Amino acid sequence: MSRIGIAGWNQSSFQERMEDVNRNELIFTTVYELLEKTGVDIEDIDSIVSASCDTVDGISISSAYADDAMGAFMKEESKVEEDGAYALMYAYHRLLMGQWRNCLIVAHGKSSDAGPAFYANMMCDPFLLRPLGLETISSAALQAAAYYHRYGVSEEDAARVVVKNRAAGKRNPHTQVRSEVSLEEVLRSPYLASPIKQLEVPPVSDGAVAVLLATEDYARQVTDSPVWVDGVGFCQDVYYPGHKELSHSVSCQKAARDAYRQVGIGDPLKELDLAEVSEGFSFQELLLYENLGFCDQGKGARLIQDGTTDFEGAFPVNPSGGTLCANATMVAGLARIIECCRQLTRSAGENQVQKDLNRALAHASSGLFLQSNLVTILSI
Amino acid sequence: MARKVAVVGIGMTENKSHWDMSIPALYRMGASRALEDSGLNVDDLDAVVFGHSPEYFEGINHPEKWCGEAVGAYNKPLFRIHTGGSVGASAAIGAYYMVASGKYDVVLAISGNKLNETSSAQIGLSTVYDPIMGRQFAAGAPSAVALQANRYYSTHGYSDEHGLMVAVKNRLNALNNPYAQLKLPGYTLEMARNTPMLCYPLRMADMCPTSDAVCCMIFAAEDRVESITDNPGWVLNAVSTNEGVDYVDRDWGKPIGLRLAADKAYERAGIKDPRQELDVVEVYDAFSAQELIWYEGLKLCDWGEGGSLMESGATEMTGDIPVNPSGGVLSANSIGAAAMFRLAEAALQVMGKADQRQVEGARLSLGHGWGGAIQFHTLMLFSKDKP
Amino acid sequence: MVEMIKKVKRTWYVPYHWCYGKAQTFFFQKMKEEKKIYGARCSKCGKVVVPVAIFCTRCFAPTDDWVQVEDEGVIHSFTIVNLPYPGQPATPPYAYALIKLNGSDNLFMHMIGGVEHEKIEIHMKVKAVWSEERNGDFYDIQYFEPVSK
Amino acid sequence: MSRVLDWDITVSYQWTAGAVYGHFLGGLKEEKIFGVRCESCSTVYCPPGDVCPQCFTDMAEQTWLELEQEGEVVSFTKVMENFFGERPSDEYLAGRIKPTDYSDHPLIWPPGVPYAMALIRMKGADTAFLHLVRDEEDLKKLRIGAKVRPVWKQERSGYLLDIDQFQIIG
Repeated sequence: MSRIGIAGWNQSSFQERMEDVNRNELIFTTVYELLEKTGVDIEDIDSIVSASCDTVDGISISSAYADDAMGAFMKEESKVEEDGAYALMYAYHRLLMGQWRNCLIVAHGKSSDAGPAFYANMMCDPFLLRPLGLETISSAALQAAAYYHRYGVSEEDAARVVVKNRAAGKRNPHTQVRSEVSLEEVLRSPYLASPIKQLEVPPVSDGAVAVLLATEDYARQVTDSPVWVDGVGFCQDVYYPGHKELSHSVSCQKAARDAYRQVGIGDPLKELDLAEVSEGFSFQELLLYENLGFCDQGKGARLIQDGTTDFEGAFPVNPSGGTLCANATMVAGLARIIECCRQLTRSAGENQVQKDLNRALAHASSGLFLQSNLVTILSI
Repeated sequence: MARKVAVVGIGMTENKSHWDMSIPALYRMGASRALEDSGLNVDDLDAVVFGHSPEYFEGINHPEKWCGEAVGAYNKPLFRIHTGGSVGASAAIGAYYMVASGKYDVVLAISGNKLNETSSAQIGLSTVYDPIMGRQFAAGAPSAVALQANRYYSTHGYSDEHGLMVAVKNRLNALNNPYAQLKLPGYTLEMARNTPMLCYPLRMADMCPTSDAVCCMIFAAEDRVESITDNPGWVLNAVSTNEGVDYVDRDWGKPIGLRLAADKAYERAGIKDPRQELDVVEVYDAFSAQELIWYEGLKLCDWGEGGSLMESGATEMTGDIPVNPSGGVLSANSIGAAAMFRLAEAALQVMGKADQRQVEGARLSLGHGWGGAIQFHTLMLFSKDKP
Repeated sequence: MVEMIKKVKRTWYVPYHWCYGKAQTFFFQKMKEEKKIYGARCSKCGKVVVPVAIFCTRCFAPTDDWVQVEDEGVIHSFTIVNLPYPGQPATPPYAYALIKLNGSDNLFMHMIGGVEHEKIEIHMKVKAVWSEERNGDFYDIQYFEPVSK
Repeated sequence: MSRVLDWDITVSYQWTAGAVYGHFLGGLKEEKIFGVRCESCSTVYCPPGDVCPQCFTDMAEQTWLELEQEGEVVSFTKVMENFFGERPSDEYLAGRIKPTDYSDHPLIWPPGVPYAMALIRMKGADTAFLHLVRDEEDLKKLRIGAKVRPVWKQERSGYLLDIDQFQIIG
């Protein structure tokens, strides 16, 4: 079974509102630039897996017209209705069959066209959840309240995540929010849905990402520094919030364990060099530390207090600024993967983590209350 | 090289208005029937590929989140595929690829829709059009296919009579299929011809019903197959292509995307002459004229000979290449499950489990689904014998 | 035992703010202000796609020239719609066609009028009949009418 | 500047409740709150879903029990901000879903802010029920561990909001 690697990537800018670009133009420029960067012609692309959502685009069968824009004319193609990281997982397994040399992965999401509240409330079943007005922020707030209560985590610990990620975002030319914020400012910002404050909420983002995944020999023809996909674990747990313990995420634990088993990792904090997680909200990054096995349950705050996960720390997490700096629906998880690629290939420029980097973890999630999680292990 | 994979269990719900079942409950029925058919239980499943077509058909975003546990995916890997009308086949193809990759041994694919959750499926369908380029000017699915049918008929000198022949063949076949929705005993060309002309050249008889349904297929890796079943449906290979929508020089009567898929599938399966080697075919006949066009795309005959092939009777149950013994989409269309029904029916034929609609001695079969703006084509080839 | 609830009937509403983008803004502006139809020429194959787009839908190459095409063309296929459904452009029966506009290499979808439906044929030459009152959408053209021989 | 189309997708739905949701919502219409015990793992779900997630059993066929109308807050959030923008008018919506009858398909729209959503474990249940706390005083007193009881609407139709809100009683 040949190794599978990322031979190239391209990311549009992430903006709060891309008003003078329509969906197909955003997709075309993002994919066309990738082909120019990698010197690969559209004729050489063997297969395409795209990721998008009808509800974000406001168009049913959203890939139908989008396919013309991503070069899928007369191609073997399929579409995943999850974050782009799930499309990379599916493409990874397709390539393991040995039937194709490469697969182009394209994820797009103009979240500003409809806004995340409707997208999230429409995920709620009409009988027990939708009438309550549950959506992204209020569902995260319910999880935060349970997490703080169970493990005695303080709102200040959570606020530190915002300070860390916004400082990283200031250095990252590829992200959207590029300004720092102080701990006091975060703690003073008003509650949107207690205990989540205004500055602890991810921005609305429009953007697209394209990745060229390939078998080892094709990848080496395209680049001399492919980033290997060593393992992918993913999992979905229970739907209704009242049917599960919100202070941790069983599906995140199982996804991480599955990925570590494939790669032979025992202690992720020691055997990984860096992680990019889809933290969504401040507290969720701490909860993800615990459920990705970086530390014990309830001890996530210590990793932020002692600076382990800082930019210069022993185990940097979200040196890109994470989703607190850019959060395009259906794209944010794949963006974490290419942020890992930038770091591993030492092409992150001003934002480059200095320590040795051989193996990184990228995390994506889908659904409310971290119901579904996906962990990708990358190495150089 | 890719691992060999077989279908080891199939679960279908009836195509009708399931007025007494919620969306998760209907999905659960499909999954539990497949588990029962294979003798497996939820703990045996390594992953689930969940198909569901447009969110706005039932007004539920990411329905795989609400319905995941109802298909046995509790704390298991699950991801959703969505390619419009072909989603049922794309989900099955996704499950096949996940097992063939070598990383998952038993994967359940499931797909469906409850089109009766809206007061009119057409409202949901109108959201298929780009809001700026077409939604206020919606062609409507039937009229888009009518443009395809008219182009095809006039280019090759056929008429809507040929479409009616398909409609009658499939409605009579459907009498042998307990899961079909339309049951029209004694259906004749006159009866079909007398139905109103809805979108020239397509009459009501040439069009499919709308129904609620879920279809489920369980795929297993070669070293697990013997322990699960003694008449598996071996997958030779599977292909899904996109032809494109608005591309330069498109001829709406000539499905080059389907021909691309067929060429790749036959080449990978070592099939030289599909007309002779295939024993039975299930195509996505949402509208009668399309079955004639798909004959040509699938190389059951040359370009322009679809109508003549129908006239020859070759595709009847008594012919040498029966098409749609199940009655096809013309007899049952839930959109989300319709394409997987085609693959499931093709698999049942080589598994010898097609009961009254069984084609005697079928060893090699093909299932086809289309979706989107008549642009996605999905194929899966099945064999009784291990490849 | 309580009486079972069968259906929960509700209306679901999602507001959208879709972006035309520069090319489509230009396309509808030309229709509205100058009764002209514009396409874009592919930098690789030289063919013209209508409406204006920044890429060729066959070559996956950028277009490099926005060109006017004729508001006259040939019917590639047509249908007569007798079936009522939401969002349709007119009340049935009306005729609807795929038209290959002179100077364009893909197909333009619009209505056929000014002729009995039985007389409409594939390969028939048709020309646009523009609306007096235009506000930058497909209704700026009323329909396409057969060009008298 | 390029043009923007400000419009919406508006569709009327008739969601089929089925044997489990239909039974639970039927209970609300008659001022009853049901719990359902899965006979293979004996977890009592309130509210139930179509299946017991870990056992894959069909909850319609399990044991349905009427629960005492008191519960305890397990987690909550006070929603201070309206995330959904302006509510469209009924006249506009009626026009958008014609020919379907709007009076038969009222808009589904979130409660007005500020309000709270609370996860409430009903007495006798092993799971929690997400519902509303709206009263100004209750919002101030709301805390994890608070005792609450449902306040029923006069007009009930077999809908989640037949319970208007939960009131703090201790």
